[in-house]
Amino acid sequence: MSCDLSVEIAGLRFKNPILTASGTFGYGLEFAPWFDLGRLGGICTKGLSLKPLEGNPPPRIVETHGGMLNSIGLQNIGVRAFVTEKLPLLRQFQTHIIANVFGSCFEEYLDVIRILDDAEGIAAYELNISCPNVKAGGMEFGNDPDEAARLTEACKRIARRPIIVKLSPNASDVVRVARAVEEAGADALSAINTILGLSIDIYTRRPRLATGMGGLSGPAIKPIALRMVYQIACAVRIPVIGIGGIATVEDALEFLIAGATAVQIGTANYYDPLVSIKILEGLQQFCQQQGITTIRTLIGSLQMDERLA
Amino acid sequence: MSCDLSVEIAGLRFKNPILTASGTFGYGLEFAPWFDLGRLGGICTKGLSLKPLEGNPPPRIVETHGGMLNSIGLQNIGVRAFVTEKLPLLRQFQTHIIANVFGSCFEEYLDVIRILDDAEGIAAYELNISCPNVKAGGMEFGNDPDEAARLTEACKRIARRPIIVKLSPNASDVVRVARAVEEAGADALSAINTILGLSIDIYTRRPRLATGMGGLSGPAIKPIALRMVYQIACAVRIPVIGIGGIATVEDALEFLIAGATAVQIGTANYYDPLVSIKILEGLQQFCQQQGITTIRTLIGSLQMDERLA
Amino acid sequence: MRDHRVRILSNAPEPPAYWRLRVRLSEAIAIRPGQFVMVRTREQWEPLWRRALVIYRMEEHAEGMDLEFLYKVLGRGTTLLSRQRPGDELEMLGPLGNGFPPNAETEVEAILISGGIGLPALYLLAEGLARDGRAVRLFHGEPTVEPNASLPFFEDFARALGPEAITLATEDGSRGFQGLVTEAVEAYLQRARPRRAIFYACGPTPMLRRVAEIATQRELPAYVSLEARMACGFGVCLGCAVKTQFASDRAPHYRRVCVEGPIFRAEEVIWNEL
Amino acid sequence: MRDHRVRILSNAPEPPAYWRLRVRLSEAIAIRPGQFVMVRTREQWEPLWRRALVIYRMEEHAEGMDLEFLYKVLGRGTTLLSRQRPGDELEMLGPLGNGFPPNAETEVEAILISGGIGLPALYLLAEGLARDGRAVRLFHGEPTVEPNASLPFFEDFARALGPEAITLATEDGSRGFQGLVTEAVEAYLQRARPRRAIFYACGPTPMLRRVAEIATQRELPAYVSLEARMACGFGVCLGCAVKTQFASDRAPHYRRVCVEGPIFRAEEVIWNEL
Ligand SMILES: Cc1cc2nc3c(=O)[nH]c(=O)nc-3n(C[C@H](O)[C@H](O)[C@H](O)COP(=O)(O)OP(=O)(O)OC[C@H]3O[C@@H](n4cnc5c(N)ncnc54)[C@H](O)[C@@H]3O)c2cc1C
Ligand SMILES: Cc1cc2nc3c(=O)[nH]c(=O)nc-3n(C[C@H](O)[C@H](O)[C@H](O)COP(=O)(O)OP(=O)(O)OC[C@H]3O[C@@H](n4cnc5c(N)ncnc54)[C@H](O)[C@@H]3O)c2cc1C
Ligand SMILES: Cc1cc2nc3c(=O)[nH]c(=O)nc-3n(C[C@H](O)[C@H](O)[C@H](O)COP(=O)(O)O)c2cc1C
Ligand SMILES: Cc1cc2nc3c(=O)[nH]c(=O)nc-3n(C[C@H](O)[C@H](O)[C@H](O)COP(=O)(O)O)c2cc1C
Ligand code: FES
Ligand code: FES
Repeated sequence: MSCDLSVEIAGLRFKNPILTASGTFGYGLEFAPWFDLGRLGGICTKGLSLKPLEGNPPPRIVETHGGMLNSIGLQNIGVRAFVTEKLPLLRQFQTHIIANVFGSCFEEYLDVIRILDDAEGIAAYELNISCPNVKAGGMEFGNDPDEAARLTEACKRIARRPIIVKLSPNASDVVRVARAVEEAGADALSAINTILGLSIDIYTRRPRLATGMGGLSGPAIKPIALRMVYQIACAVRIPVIGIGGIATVEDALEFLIAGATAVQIGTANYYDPLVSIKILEGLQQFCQQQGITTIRTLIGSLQMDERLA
Repeated sequence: MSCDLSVEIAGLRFKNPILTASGTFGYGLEFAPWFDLGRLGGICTKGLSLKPLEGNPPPRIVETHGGMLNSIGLQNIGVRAFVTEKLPLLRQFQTHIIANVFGSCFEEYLDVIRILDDAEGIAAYELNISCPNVKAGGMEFGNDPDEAARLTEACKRIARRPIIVKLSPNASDVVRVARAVEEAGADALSAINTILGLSIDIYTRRPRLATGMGGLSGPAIKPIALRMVYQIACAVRIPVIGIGGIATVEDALEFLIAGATAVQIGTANYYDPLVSIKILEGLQQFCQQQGITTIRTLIGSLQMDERLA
Repeated sequence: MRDHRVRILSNAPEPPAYWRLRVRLSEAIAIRPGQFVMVRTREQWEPLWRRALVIYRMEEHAEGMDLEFLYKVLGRGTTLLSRQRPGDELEMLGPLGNGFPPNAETEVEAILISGGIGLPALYLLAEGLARDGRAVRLFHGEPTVEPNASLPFFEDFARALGPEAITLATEDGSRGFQGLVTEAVEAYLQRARPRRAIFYACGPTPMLRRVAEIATQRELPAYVSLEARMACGFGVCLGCAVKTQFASDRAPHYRRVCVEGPIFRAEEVIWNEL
Repeated sequence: MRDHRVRILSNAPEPPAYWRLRVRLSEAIAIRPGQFVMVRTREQWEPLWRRALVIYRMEEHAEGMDLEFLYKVLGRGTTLLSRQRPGDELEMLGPLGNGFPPNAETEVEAILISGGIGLPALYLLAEGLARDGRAVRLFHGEPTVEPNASLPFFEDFARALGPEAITLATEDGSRGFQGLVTEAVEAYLQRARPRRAIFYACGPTPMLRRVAEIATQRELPAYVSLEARMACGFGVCLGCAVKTQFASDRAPHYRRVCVEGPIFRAEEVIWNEL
């Protein structure tokens, strides 16, 4: 008997909990030669800003043990080009398109959402709050619970689609931010974005990334991401989407058991473009083997000794 | 020409900047069959508490990609047994012995230091502030800048040897804690301790560690540790000892360039008991190749674009 | 204890479900039965930890010493090991652990009990006891064995003990005794009623626990070889702790499988905290 | 573009400082000169990223197609690759990248310039141009070459172009022209004064930059094959960006080496932002 993999997040039904993470899956279309995108639970687009962004000077990426640092600089074609050039092709696939949104100030987030609101074929917005807030002197929006909440509220007020807030692990206290944005009306959360890291070229004595520090992703961060997702899922009532170092079906299962309603696959897409489908098939297989008839019984099923949590 | 590797920390001269990290090098003596301990710059002992501690139930460790989680539970023979059984043997080696100290309340830290103060052959104390503070409801001392500062001050007041405060990466804002303990009189800092993480057995749906979460260490955390050490070194005037995922001489060099005056080798000792000596030899070789006559020119030599820092 | 750079002589699968690895050391070293090594391949970055393998057999010769291992491919470490070829080098830390105690008394029958990949821990012990002229029997359990498969490890033990001293138990009855290996042992004890006996066991925890129970019931001494996740293998990570109690008057406390073990007296192990 | 599971036929060191890898695909695929693959070994957990290798040579046959690569062992990825043996399998994503443009004009002499491990990018191009009856010369630079070493890659090119069309330059003068390969090219241009020529170059950035300068000075077209750190190789990570400018009236912007490259027109590359 096959397992019902569908889950509900923010009033949307996802056919399965396997999504792909923003910035690691292009605009989706790049993967169409590899497999039917309609098999995925959902696709998070590359982060979209009001104006096209050129991104940072190279080198932009560096490999680390079990992971990578990136400082792409949020390069993207801009929300308008996305709507006219990518979305018409993308929405033909039977999957949820989640538009990942960012700005350098409040108004920019709102402007991007307004433009997307007028377009067809988007299921929800994912707010990337790990972005330097120009008005607050370059501090990330995601660092401060109050500011994150204000941004969420402002977006909720105008958006005609659900808002997923993507949390930054670099926040002083990610659980407090989670609670604050939940209270501000977020429909769901996703966590985690990349963790701030550094790598140095010992010969030039300069950072290996042109811009200095960068965001760490990949299997290396999985135990940290899993811990945070567990802590967040315990602290809020809205659904949490787990992200961070997922490379195998076991990884995905750990996040679901820890309390994630769905997961996003990121860095692993780079070294294996078929990884999300392999994980999906592995999930189906695991449930069959274990006699699990609906994936929902798995979600949040972690038995954590109360004294230890 | 051979390079002068000596560095000064807290008024102590270390013959070289290669130290071994607390909890990963036993009481030091376990490594005496492997090499002359006198070659090391220093040795940080297993964490010492007032009473012997049995530690946590197994499983206590689990491997992750590029790292491991541990929840040993600070098992140790107690400070008195250390002084009578281990120290007399250990102090015969020509290296600095740094006693790693912890307690479950202020007084316990002080009691441990008092006992050590009466003993010969210890160079400095390293305060492990990543310990659950029983009086503050189990919160780590290291999470709160004020509490960390109060602890540091209290220890400084009584200790007749320098105090190194070992910072927790799980603090909301490690740089604030660093500044607070500097102000409170710390002679030096060491960073980082392990990062809180989680790993789940998908079959039993329980954490893979008996106690739930654990501390992540190993190469996986290096980019994060390096970033934190850089940020801390920029923010304080006292010396910083870099720790976190160091496994090769390149890793050690990155920390020195980022601003660490010395480094500690941790998890790598487990899978290669000779790693600290290999790193020491690699360091000597690198300096020779690069024509570096004193390691001190390397320390903090990172050229970070000011706009990016 | 050293970190030996060893060269692989052979590394190939062997029925029913193991791999046999043979390596050459450039010098002969002293090894006690039941001791192990921590091994990794060259340039191994992942997995991080070395893997524990008990020394199955050894042979000294003019050029040094050959060691043999029997292992099961389970996860990353053993998969990587299985892909190494003759000529490749391994890094091998050892010998480690306490090993089996020498058997002082002569009139005692040694009953060796293994389940699955517990088997290799017992060969050097069996060989040594047989060499000393002791009575030795081996009981080995497998889930299933191809009826016509040749079992090279069987021949190893048969050469050392004689084929009549060996009993194979399979859970599905595909070969030998049908049932658990501990049931085969009990059947033997019922039948043969050895006057004095001692157990040496290595295998999955439920098997060891059953061995401990039988030993208690019959008031026989028993040594068990335990497994634990190991980061170092030489006593410094404290990761491999098991709770033990040495004498009823001392409080139970943790001991390290890698240093104070892997061999423990069965009654010292606190089984419900494993 | 597919993720091909390929079998290694041979993998061995070759002078002066490379390894040659030959693999078999079970099907023939269309490949343009200068295209590359992203490769990893089986069960490779570390390093994470695949490594980029340009397709050096290819041969179609009844069972599919054999591909050859020439690589230099630098770090983790290439060390791991060099330890794979005939019979082992690799995972190979490709073909990737734009490849060299077909040369439309017939009267133009193709001048191929490579430094070190830039060489393999040029073989299929050389072979194709020679097959079409074009004039082709290869200039290849090495830091040093053993005076008596046989150079198999030399023979590959000699078979395709004739030995007289190839110039080897060594920095230490150990063999062939003494000096940088770009100096050898300039000497040739001085001497032979070809009426119309086009450059195709692959090698270290300083060499490519010099080729671009010579091309500008002499108003010759030049194509260069660039390198960049690549996480994916198929256009989605945006990690491999280089700054380019297409026509003087358009603003410079980043292009991906893995999709819009690795071959660029030299004048489109903004060299001081590499
Ligand atoms: C002292 C000692 C001696 C040993 N000697 C030998 C020996 O001679 N031969 C030998 O083959 N092994 C021996 N082992 C066990 C061996 O070390 C492990 O099998 C090995 O570490 C597994 O490594 P891996 O990387 O293949 O598996 P890992 O990737 O580390 O994990 C194994 C996988 O299998 C699962 N797994 C592990 N154990 C079990 C289990 N008992 N049941 C079900 N699933 C499990 C894990 O959850 C994981 O998914 C010994 C262990 C010790 C402590
Ligand atoms: C499109 C493309 C095609 C390629 N084709 C080939 C090919 O056919 N053959 C081939 O051998 N290589 C080729 N390369 C380069 C090859 O991909 C790299 O050499 C390889 O990724 C190195 O991987 P590694 O794991 O061995 O080294 P890594 O561990 O990733 O790093 C290499 C080590 O060497 C250092 N290093 C890297 N580059 C340099 C440099 N230029 N100078 C000095 N030190 C350096 C690094 O800092 C590091 O220490 C190609 C690259 C690209 C982008
Ligand atoms: C190169 C790169 C670019 C990314 N770009 C974005 C982005 O534009 N918006 C965003 O919210 N997250 C972005 N991320 C973060 C990922 O979506 C994901 O949260 C993170 O990489 C952790 O997951 P992983 O370990 O599976 O990669 C990016 C990550 C990488 C590696
Ligand atoms: C098993 C284990 C036990 C540890 N015990 C202690 C301890 O008692 N006191 C302490 O300050 N740090 C302890 N640490 C932390 C290390 O000293 C070090 O800060 C950390 O592991 C990061 O460095 P690494 O990645 O090189 O291991 C322990 C780490 C491990 C892995
Ligand atoms: S494995 Fe490290 S102490 Fe036993
Ligand atoms: S390598 Fe990923 S976009 Fe080019």
